Amino acid sequence: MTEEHHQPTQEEMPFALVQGVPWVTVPKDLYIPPDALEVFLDTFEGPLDLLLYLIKRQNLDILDIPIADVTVQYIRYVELMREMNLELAAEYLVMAAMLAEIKSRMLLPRPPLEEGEEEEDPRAELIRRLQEYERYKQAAADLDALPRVGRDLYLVAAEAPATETRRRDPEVSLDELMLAFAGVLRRVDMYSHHQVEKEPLSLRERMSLVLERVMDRGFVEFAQLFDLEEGRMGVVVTFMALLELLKQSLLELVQADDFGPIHVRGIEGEAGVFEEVPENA
Amino acid sequence: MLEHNLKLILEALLMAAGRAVPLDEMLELFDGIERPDRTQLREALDELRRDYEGRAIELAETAGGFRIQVREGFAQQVSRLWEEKPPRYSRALLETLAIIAYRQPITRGEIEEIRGVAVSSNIIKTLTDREWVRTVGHRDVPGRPALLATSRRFLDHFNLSSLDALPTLAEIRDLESINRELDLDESGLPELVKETQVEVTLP
Amino acid sequence: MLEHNLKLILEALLMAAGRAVPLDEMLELFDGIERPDRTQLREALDELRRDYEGRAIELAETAGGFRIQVREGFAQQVSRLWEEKPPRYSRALLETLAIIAYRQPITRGEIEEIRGVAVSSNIIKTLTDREWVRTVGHRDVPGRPALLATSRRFLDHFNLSSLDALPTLAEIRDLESINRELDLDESGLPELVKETQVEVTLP
Repeated sequence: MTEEHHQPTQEEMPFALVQGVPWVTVPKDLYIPPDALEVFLDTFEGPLDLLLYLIKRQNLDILDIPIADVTVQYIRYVELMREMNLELAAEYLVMAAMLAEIKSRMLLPRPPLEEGEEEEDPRAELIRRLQEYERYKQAAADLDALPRVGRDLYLVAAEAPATETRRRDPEVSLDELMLAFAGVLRRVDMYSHHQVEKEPLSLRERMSLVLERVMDRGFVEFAQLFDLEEGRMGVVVTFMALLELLKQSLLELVQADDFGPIHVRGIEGEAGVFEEVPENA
Repeated sequence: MLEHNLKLILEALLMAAGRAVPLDEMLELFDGIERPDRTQLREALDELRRDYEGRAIELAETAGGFRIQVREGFAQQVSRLWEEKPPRYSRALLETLAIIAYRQPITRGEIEEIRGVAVSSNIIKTLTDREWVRTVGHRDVPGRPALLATSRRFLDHFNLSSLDALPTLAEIRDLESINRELDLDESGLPELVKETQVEVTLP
Repeated sequence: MLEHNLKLILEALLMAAGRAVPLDEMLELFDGIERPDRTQLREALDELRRDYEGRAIELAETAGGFRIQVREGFAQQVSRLWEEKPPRYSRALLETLAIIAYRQPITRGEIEEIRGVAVSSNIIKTLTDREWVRTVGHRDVPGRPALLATSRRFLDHFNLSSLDALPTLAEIRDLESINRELDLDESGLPELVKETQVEVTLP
C-alpha cells in the first residue's frame, strides 16, 4: 500500500528512540504490558480521529490535506497497531483502503471536462467527513466544559417540615364537563324536543337556593325569600322558582291566621330529616 | 473573593449537603491553612442564622449537627410537592355532575332516567365530598329521595358567576362539533356504547 | 404574615424540592383563590433571584423549571462532602451524546457514520440509564432503527434551559471554493481566488 516515491517529509511517529535511532515497528520480543495497549487504543476515537490527529500535528488545513503524505503516515500507524497485536477495529482498515483509493485518483491524469461540468476533488468526501467529525469532537469538549450537576453545581435540598400528605382532588375543566353533558344530550336526544333548551338556568338555580333556605330553617316567611335589591327580574325568578317548587310538592305555603304572614315550609320540614352538608367548611 | 468568605462556604456546604453536618466534619472540609477554628465556625454559623431571619428557611442545630431546613410555617404548601398526581374523574361522574348542574334540583333516580344507567353511590359521594353537590331537600314520593343541586363551590371551581353563565345547549353543540373535528377518533365512544343501552346516533 | 408572601412560599418550595420545579407545577400548588398568575409568579422569582446575589446559591432556570443551586465557585469545597468523585465520561460517550444533542432525532447507524466507528452498546445503555437519551421513534427503513433524542433531564443536568442554549456548533467550511480553485480553466475564477487564500498543492 505504501509507495516509495511518496516518502513523507513530515515528522514520523517513531514508536521509540533507541540510541538515537527511531523505531517505527515494535520488536517481536518486546513485552508490552496490556494496559499500555489499552491506553494507546483509547487515545483515538476511530480512524477519523486518528486522521485528524495526523493533520493537526502538522498544522495542516483540513481543506487541503496532502493526501499522499497523510496516507503513508496513517498506514504506518495502522501497521504499528497490528504489529502490537492490537485488536484493530475494522473501521481503521476501511479508512486505509479509502485513503489509498483517493491517493490513486489524485495521481491519475484528469479527463478533459465537459462543458459546464464541475470537477470534484477526490478528497471532497473525506474532507467533509473529517470536518463533520471534528465539529462534534469539539462539541463534545464544549459539552464537557458546561457546568454539570454533581460536578460543578449542587442542587439545594433543604429539610422539609414533616406533614401528612393531602389527597388531591382531580382537576376538571368546564369544557370536559360540557363535553360529558353533550354526550348525554346526544344519547337522549334532548337537543330536539326537551324543554331544557328554553328554560333559564337561573330558575333552576333559584329553586335550589329557595329549597335550601327553607329546609335549613324548617320554614321561612314568604316575604323574606325575596331580595328586593335584585330588582324586578330577581323577584320574578324567585317567584317562579317558588311556584315550580309548589307544583312539584316540595314546598307548601302555610298561613296560620287570616291575613297573617304567609310561611313557606318544606313538605318534610321536621328537623333531622335533612342531610347536613357544610358549606365552605 | 466569594470563595474565601467562610460564611458563604458554609452556606454552600449546608445547602448542598441535604443532611445535618457536624461541626467536626465542617472543619475537616477545609485544607490546613484555611481551616478556621471552632469559634470562627460558630460565629459564621451565627451570621448565617441571622441572615435567614425573615426567610422561608432557618439554620437548625440538631443532634446530628447543623442543617438548613424549611420553616414549619410552610409545611402545608411544601407538602404538596410530593402529592401524587390526582386521578381523573370518570365519564359517568362528569355526566352526572353536568346533569345536576343543568337540571337541578334533581333526584338520583331522575339522573338515572336521563343517563339510562344506574348512578353509583360512589359518584354521589365523591361529588358531595368535594362539596360541588349538596342535598337541598327530598322529593315527597315513596323513598323520599334526596334532591341534589350544585353549590357555590361548584360555581367557584368553574369560575362561574351563576348557573346562567353555563354554556347554553347551542354552545355545547358547537363545542362538541369543534371537538369532534379536532379529535376524529373519539376514544370515549366505545365505552359509552357499552355503558348505555341507548343507541348512539352521530349527527 | 409569612405564609402569605409569595416570594417566601416559592423559596420554601424550591428549597425543599431538590429539583427543578416547572412554573405550571408551582401554580398548581396554590389553591384556587390564592393562586397567583404567571406574571406574579415570575416577578416573585425575579425577586428571589436578586435576593441570592452575593450568596452561595442562585436561582437557575433550566428546561425542567426553576431550581436553587449552589454556585459553581463553591463546587470544589462542596464536593468534599462526598467520598465519591463525580463520574468522568469518556470521549466516546461525550461525542455520542453531543451528536445526539445536535442532530436529534438520530439513529445509532447515523451516529456511527459521523464518528467513523461503531458506537458501543454500553454507551447507549449508560445514556439511556441516566435518562439523558431516550428513544423517540423508529426510522421507517429496514430494521426500523430507534431514533434517539435527548431528554429534559439531559438539559437539566447540563444546566441548560433548552437545546438552543447549547454551545454553537462549529461551521463546516465550504469546500466548493477549493474545488473551483483546483479547476484552473474555469471562467469566473478571479473573485473566487481572491476569496480564499488557501494554497493549492497538487501532489
